[in-house]
Amino acid sequence: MTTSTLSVLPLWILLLPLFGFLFNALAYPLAAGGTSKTHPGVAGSVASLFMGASFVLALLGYGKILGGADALHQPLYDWIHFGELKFSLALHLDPLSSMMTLIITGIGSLIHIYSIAYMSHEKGVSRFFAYLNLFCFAMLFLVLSDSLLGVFFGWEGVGLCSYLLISYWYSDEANVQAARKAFLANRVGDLGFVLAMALIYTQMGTLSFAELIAGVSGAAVAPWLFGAAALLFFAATGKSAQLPLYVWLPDAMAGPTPVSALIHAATMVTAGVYLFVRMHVFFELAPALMSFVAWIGVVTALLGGTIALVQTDIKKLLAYSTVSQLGFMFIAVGVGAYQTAMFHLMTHAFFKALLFLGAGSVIHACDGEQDMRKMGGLAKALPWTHLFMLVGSAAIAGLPVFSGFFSKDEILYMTLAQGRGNFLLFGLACVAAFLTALYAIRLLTLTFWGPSHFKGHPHESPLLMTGPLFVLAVLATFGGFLGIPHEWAHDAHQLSLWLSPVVAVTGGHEAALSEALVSGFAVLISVIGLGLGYAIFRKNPDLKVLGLEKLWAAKYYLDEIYQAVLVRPLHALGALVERGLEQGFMFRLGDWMGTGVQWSGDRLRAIQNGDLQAFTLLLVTGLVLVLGILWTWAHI
Amino acid sequence: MSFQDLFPVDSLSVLQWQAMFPLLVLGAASVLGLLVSPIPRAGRAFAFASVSGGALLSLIGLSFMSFQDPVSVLDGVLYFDRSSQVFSFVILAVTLGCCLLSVGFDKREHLVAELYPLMGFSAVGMIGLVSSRHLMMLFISLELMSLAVYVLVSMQRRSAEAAEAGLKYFLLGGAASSVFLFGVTLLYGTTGTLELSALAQSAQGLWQGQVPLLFALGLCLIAVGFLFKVGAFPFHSWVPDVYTGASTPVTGFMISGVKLAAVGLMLRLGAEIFALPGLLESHGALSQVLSVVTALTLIVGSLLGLVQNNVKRMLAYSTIAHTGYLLLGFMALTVGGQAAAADAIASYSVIYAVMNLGCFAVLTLVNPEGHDDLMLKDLAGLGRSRPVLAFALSVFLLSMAGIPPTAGFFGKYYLFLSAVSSGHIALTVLAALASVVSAAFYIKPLVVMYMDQPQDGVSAPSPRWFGAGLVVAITLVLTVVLGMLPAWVSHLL
Amino acid sequence: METGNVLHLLSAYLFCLGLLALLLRRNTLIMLMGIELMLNAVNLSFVTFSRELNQLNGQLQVFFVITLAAAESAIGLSILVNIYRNFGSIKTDRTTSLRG
Amino acid sequence: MNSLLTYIALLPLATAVLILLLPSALTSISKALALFASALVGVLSLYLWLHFDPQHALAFAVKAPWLPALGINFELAADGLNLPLVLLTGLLTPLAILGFWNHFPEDLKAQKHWAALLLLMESGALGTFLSQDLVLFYASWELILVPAYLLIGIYGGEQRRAATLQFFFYTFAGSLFMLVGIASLFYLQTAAGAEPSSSFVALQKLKIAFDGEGLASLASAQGLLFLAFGAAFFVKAPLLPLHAWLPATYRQAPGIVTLYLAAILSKMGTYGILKVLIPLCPQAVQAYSPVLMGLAALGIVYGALLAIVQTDLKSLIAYSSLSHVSYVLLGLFSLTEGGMGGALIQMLNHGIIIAGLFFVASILEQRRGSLLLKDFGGWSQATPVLAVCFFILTLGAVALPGTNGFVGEFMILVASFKASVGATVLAGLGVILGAVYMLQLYQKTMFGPLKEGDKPSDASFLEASFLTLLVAAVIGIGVAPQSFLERSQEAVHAVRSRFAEPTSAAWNTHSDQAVVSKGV
Repeated sequence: MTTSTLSVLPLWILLLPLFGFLFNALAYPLAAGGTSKTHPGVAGSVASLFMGASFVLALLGYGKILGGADALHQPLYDWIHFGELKFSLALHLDPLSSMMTLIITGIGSLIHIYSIAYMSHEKGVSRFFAYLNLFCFAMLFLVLSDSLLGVFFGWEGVGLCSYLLISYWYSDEANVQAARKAFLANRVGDLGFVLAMALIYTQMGTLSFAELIAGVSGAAVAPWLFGAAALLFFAATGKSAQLPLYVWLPDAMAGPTPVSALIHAATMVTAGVYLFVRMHVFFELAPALMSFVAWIGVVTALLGGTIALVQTDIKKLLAYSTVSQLGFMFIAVGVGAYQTAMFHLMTHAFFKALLFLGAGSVIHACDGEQDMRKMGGLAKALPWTHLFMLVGSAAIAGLPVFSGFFSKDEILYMTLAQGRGNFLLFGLACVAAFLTALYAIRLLTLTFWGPSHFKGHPHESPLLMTGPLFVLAVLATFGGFLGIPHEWAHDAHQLSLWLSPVVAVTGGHEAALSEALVSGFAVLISVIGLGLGYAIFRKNPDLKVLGLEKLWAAKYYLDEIYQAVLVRPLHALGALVERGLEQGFMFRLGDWMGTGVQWSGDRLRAIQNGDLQAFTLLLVTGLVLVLGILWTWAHI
Repeated sequence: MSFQDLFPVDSLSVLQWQAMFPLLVLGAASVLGLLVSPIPRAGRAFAFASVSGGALLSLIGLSFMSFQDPVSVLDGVLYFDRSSQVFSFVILAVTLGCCLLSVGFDKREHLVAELYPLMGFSAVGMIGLVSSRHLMMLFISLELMSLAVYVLVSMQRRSAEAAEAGLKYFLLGGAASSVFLFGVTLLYGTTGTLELSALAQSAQGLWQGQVPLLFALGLCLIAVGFLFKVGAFPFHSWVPDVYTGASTPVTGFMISGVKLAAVGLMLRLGAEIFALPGLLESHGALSQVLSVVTALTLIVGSLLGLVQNNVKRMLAYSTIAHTGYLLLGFMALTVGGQAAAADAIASYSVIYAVMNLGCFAVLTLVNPEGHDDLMLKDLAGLGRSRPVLAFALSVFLLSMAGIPPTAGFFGKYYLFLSAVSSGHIALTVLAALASVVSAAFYIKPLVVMYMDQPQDGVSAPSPRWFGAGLVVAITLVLTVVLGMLPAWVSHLL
Repeated sequence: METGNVLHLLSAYLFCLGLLALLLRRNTLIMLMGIELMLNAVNLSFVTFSRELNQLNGQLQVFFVITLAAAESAIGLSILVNIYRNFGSIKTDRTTSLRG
Repeated sequence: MNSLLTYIALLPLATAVLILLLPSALTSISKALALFASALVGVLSLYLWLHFDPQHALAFAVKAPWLPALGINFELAADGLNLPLVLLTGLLTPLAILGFWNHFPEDLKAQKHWAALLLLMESGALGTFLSQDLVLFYASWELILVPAYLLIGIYGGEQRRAATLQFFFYTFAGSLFMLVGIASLFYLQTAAGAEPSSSFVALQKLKIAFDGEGLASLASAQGLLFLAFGAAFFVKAPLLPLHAWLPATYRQAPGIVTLYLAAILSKMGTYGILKVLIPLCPQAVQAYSPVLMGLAALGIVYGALLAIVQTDLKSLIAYSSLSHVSYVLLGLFSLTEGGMGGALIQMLNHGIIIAGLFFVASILEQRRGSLLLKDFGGWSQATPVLAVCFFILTLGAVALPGTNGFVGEFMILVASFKASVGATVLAGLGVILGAVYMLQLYQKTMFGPLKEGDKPSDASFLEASFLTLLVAAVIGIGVAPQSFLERSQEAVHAVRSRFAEPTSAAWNTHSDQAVVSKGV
C-alpha cells in the first residue's frame, strides 16, 4: 500500500468551493437583502475566486505528488460506529484523484469566469453560482474520498446539484420536468450503488478502497463479486449516461449552457468512469462483466453518434456526442485499458467543454436561439468563436496534433491490444469514430458556414467568454501530447507514467496491427467523414439515410418505451391500489365491522320485545336447560 | 315475670350490639322517616333528614368498627366480617348518595316523600343480605330489599311506564325469589342445616366423590336466584325495561345499590359453597354452563347497548355487560379456585358502584322535565352549555370503558388478571372484545355532547340542585383518584 | 314410595303449577296467585324435609315464608291497581310499551 | 433518586389539568402556559440528553410503589432506547406550539382545549417512553387515546366523524389485547413461582415457552404473547395490513394534531416493539422475522405507490409517513444490532422530517385555504424561505446523503441486507418511489409558473424559526449522527443479546431469499 503523508491540502481543496457556496447562498443574499438584488459580477467573481484558489491548491497537491509523496491522506471522522456497522470518512489525494481535481477545478474556474458574462443579464444570479460551487464541492468530495461511502456522498451530491441547476429557471415547467427526470434516473442508478455497498459490506466488512483492494486482490472469483460489480456498473450507467439510463442527459440541456459544459460534459458524467478506474482491481475479478461493459460502451457510442446526426438543437447534438464519447471511454474500461480511459476522459473534458462554451457563446450571440437551422453563416460575425469551435471539432474528430487524435486512437488500438478486445469491437468503434467526424462537421456547417438564416445581427462575445475559450482551445490542441504512444518516443506517455502507481497497466498482448497503423487508419476515417459530412450538410441540413433518420430522430423510441414500460404502469398500479384496496377495502373495513356489530345488535333486540310472558319463558327455559344438563349428567 | 323468662333470649354481648349498630340505626331512621313523611309541606324535608341522618350515623359508626375476627349473632344469622363491612359501607354511602340525589328532583317530578324511607328499608335489606350466613336470613333480606324497590320503581303514579316496570320487576322478582327459596329447601333437606358454614361441612361429609343430585339441584336453583338479581343472561330481560321505566334516582339506586348487594350475595355464596373444592371442578357440566352464561351476558350486554339511543336503556345494558365481567371473576373464584378473585370482584364492584352513582347523578341533573326519557340527542351541545357536567359524565363513561387514568381501568385489569390466572384465556379475550364494543357506545354520548350542536328546541333550564351536584363532585374525584392510586381500593377483603 | 317422597313430588308439582300459571295466563291477578302457589309449595317441601330430618327448624321457616308471602301479595295488589289505572286493564298484553 | 424524570413525565399532565381548571377570565393565557410548560420539559429533556452516560443502564431511575400487591410500581428511567425519543418529544412539542401559534382556533375556549389536550398527549407519550413498568407503560399508552380522539373529533375536517371512530377502535382494540397480554404475563410469573412484578427487568427474566412449527407456534405461550402485544404495536406503528385508520385520521385531524400523531405517537408503536415485543418474545420474533420483514418492505412500496397517486397534500404526506415507518419496522425486524440502531435513529429522523412536512402542509393550507395540489404552483418566488426549508426537508425525506434520512436508511439497508435480501431490494424500490412522489409534491407546489393574482405571504418569523431549527436538525444529524448513536449502543446491544445466534444468512447471490438457519 502506498505510503501516504498526512496533509491538510486535500481538505482545503475541498472546503474552498463549500465556502463559495456558503457565501453565495447565505452571506451575500442576506447582505444584499434577497437573492434578486445580488449583482452577477460580485457573485460570479467571488465564486470564481474560490474555484481559482482551489485550483491553485490542486496544482500544489500535484506538485507534492510529483515531488515524490505517493498520496496525501486526511482522515475526517467516524461517520457511524454502531454495533457491526463501522463507517468513517477520509480524504485521499493520489495521482488519479489529483488528476481529477485538476480537471474539476481547472475547467470549473474557466467555466465560472465564462458564466459571469454569460449570466450577466439574469437577476438573482447568486443562486446560480452557489449551486455551481456546491456542485464542485460535491464532485471534489467524490474524487477525493477514500471509501465507497464517501464516493456515494459525492455521487448523490452531484445528482442533487444537477437537479438544482437544470431547473434553475424553474418557472418554466419543461425545465422542472427535465430536472426531475434527471434526478430520478440517477436515483435508480444510486439504488444499485447502495445495494452494491450493502453487499460488499456484508461480505468484506469494509467500504474503504485500500482495504477492499487489498482484501480482494488475493481472493478467487466469488459469485458475489460479479453481483457487486454488476450493481456498480448499473449505477455508473445512471450517472455516466450509458445505454439503459442515459435518457436524462439530452433533456438536461434545459439548464444554462455553462451547466451543460461543466456538469454534463466535463465532470459529473465522468464519475462512472472514475469509479471503474478507481476500483479496477475489483472489476478485473469479474471479466465476463467487463466485456459486457465494453459492448454496452460501443453500442452507446453508436447510438449517441447516430442520434446526434439528426439533431437540430446545437446543445442536444453536443449532448448526444457526449453520450457517444462516454461510450468510447467505457469501451476502454471494458477491454481493461484503464489509463487510456482516463486519458480520453481528460481530453474529452477539454474539447467538449470548449465545444459547449463555444455553443454557449453562439447562443449568447443569437440571443437565445438554439436551433442550428435558424443559424448559419456566423463565421464572419463571430470570428473568435468560429476559430475555437474549429479547434474543438478538429479535436473531437481526431485530426492529428489535436488531443482527440491521441486519446481516441489509443482506445481504438486498445480494442485490439487488450485481452478482451476483438476485431468486431474495433470495427464498430471505427464506425462510431466515423459518425463522430460526421456530426462534428454538421455542427460547423450548419452554424458557421453556408447561407445565413439568422435574422438578427449577432455580435462577438465579450473577452470574459472568449478568454476561457482560448485557454480551452490551447488545452484541446496540446492536451494530446501528454499521452504520445510508447512506440513513437521513449517514455513519451506522461499520463501513464503519472497514473501507473495507482492504475496498473493490465497485460496487453501484441496486437495484430501496430499502433501507428491504427492511428493512420483512424485519421483516414475522420478525414473521409469530415469531407463527406461537409458535402452533405452544405446542401440541406436534413440527412436522408435510407429511412433510418426517422428512427434516429425519434431517439429509437426509447423515451416512449420507458414511459410505456415504467411510468404509466406505475401510475396505473397506484390508482388501482388506491381505488381497489385502499378505498374499496381498507377504509371500509372499519365500517363493515361497525355495521356487522350493529346488525347483530338489532337482531338481538328482537328478543327484548317487552312482553312479560316472553321474559318468564326465557327464565324458565334457562332453568329447565340447566336442570336437564344436571339430570343427564347425573345419569350417564 | 321478668323480661328474661317472658322472652328467654340469651342477651347479646356488647360486641354484637356494636356490630348490629348500623342495621338498627338505619332501620329506626327509616321508620321515623315513614312516620314523618305524610306531614304536609315539610314532610319531604323531614323524611330526607331522618333517613340520610340515619345513614350518615351508621356510616360513621361502621367506619370505626374493625372486624379482624368476625362477630356472629345467633350463630350465623348475622355474620359481620371484613367483606360485610366493606359492602355495607358502600351500600350506606350509595343510599346516602341517592337520598342526596333525589332532593329537588322528587319535588319537580312529584314523587311522594316515602321515597327516602323506602330507600332506607331497602338499604337495611341490603346490609342484611351482605352480612348473613343463614340461608333464610338471606332470603328475608333479599325480599325486604326487593319489595321496597318494587314500590320505589312503580312510585310515579301518573307514568304508565313506571307502573309497567314495577309490574315486570315484581312478577319476575317474585318468581325468581321463590325459585331461590325452593333451592334453599332442597339444600336444607339434603344437609339438615341452613347455616352456610355448617352446610358446607356437612355437604363435604355427604359425598365422597359423587355430589348428591338433590344438593346439586338446590345449588342450581339458588344460582338462578342470584343470577336473576345480578342480571345475568337468561334472567336479564327485566333489566332494561325496569331501569328505563323507573325514575332516574331510583334507577341510580338500583344500578349501584341493589346490584352491589346482589354481587355481595353472589360473592358470599360463591366463596362459601360454590368454591368448595371438588364441587364445580368435578361438575364439568355446571362449570361449562356458567362459562356459557358469562359469555352470553357479555355479548348481550355489549351488543344490545350499541343499538340504543335512550341513555338510561343504554346504561342498563352496560350494567349487564359489567355483570359479565363480574361473572368472569366469579368463574375465576369458583371454577378456577382463585381465592384472590374474591378481592378482584369486591374492588371492581366498589368502583362500579361509584362510577354508576356519579353517572346517574349527572343524568338526574340533565333529565328533561316530566317523565319522558333522556334520549342521546337531548345531550347535544352539553359540552358547551354545562361543561362541568359534560366533563364529569365523560369521565364516568370513559371509566366504564376502562380507559387508564380512571378507576375503571384498574378494576378491569384486576379482574382480567384473576380470570387469566384461573386459565380462562378465551373468556378474557371475549371480555376484551366486549369492552371494545361497549367502548363504542360509551363514547356515543361523548360524541353527541362535544361534537353536535344543541338542537334549536329550548333546552330545559338546568336545575341547580345542591345535593346532586355534591354527589357528582364526590364520585368524580373518587373515580379519578382511585384511578391514580388504586392501592386504596385493592385488597379490601 | 314412603309418604316423604310423595310429598316432595307433590310440592315440586305444585311449584311447577305455579310457574306454569305465571307463564300461561296473561291476567296479572292469576299470575299473582301463581307466585303465591309457588311459595306455598315451598312451605310444603320445608315441612316434609323437617319431618324427615325430624327437626323443628324447617317448620319454623314456614312462618317467615308465610309473612313474606303476605307482604308480597299486598305490594303486588297495589301494583295491580296502579296498572289498572294506567292501562285500563290488568292483561299483560297491554304492558309492552317498554321494549327494544 | 432525583425526580427529574417525574417532572418530565408529569409536568405536562399537571399543566393540562391547570389549564382545564383556568377560570374563564384567564383562558387567554392557556396557549402561553402550554408553551411555557412544554418548553420547560424541553429544557429538562435536553439536560437529560446531555447528562446521560451510556454505561449506566437505567439512568435517573425513579421508583415509587403504585400497587405493591400486584407488583406494579411507578418506575421511570432513561435508557439508551428511549433517550432519542424523549428528546424528540421534549423539543418538538414547544416548537410545534410555537410554529402553530397563529394556527390555533380564534375562540379562547377552543384554544384552552387544544392546549390542555396537547399537553395530555405529550405526557402520555413521555410516560410511555420513560416507563420501565409494563402497567405504567400501558396506562400512558392509553392516556393519549382520549385527547387525540377529542381533538380530531371536535376540531377536525369535514368527514372527521368516521376517521375518529376508526382511529379510536383500531388503537383501543389493539391496546385491549395488550392488556390481556400483560395479565397473562402476571399469570406466567405466578405460575413460574416468581414473585409477580410488572417491571421490565423482572419480566425479562421470565422463560416463556415457544415451540411448535410455523403457524402452530402461534399457539404456544410466546406466540400468543407475540400476538397480544403485536396487535397493539402493529396498529400504532402501523404495519401494513393494520394501517387502514392512518390516511383518514391524518387527513381529517387539525394541523398540529396530525404533526403530533405522525411525529411522536407513531413512534410509540415502533418503540414498543423494540422495548417490549422483542425482549419479551425473542424466539417468536426471530421465527417470524422473515414474514415481518416482508410485510415491512411491502409497506414501504405500498405507501410509496399510494403517495404517488394522491391529489391532496396531507394524504400524500400521510402515505409517505406510512412508507417511512415501514422502513423503521424493516430495521427492527432485521434483528441485527445495526438494523435496530438504525431503526432507533430513524424514528428520531422520521419524527423531525414528518413534523416539518406536515407543518409546511398546514402553512400551505392556511395560506391557500385548500389542500389540493392543483391549487398550488410557483410559490418558490413568492416564499423563498418556505421553499428552501421545504426543499431541505424533502431531501431528508428522500434520504439524500448528508441529511438525517440517509443515516437511518443506510444503516437499515446494510443491516437488513444480511437478514433478508428480498426485503432489502423491495425496500430499495420503495426509496426510488419515495423520490418520485416527494419531488412531485415539491414541484407541484413550489416550482412551475405562479398562478396569476396569487401572492402567498412568506413564512412568518415564528414559522421560519421552527422550520430553520428542523432544517438544522436534518443536516446536523445527517452530517454527524455518531453523537446520537453512541448513547443507544449499549441498550440496543442488550436487546440484541436477548436471543441466540442471529439469523445467519448463508449467503449466495443466486438464491434471492437468504437461507434462514433456525437460531436455537
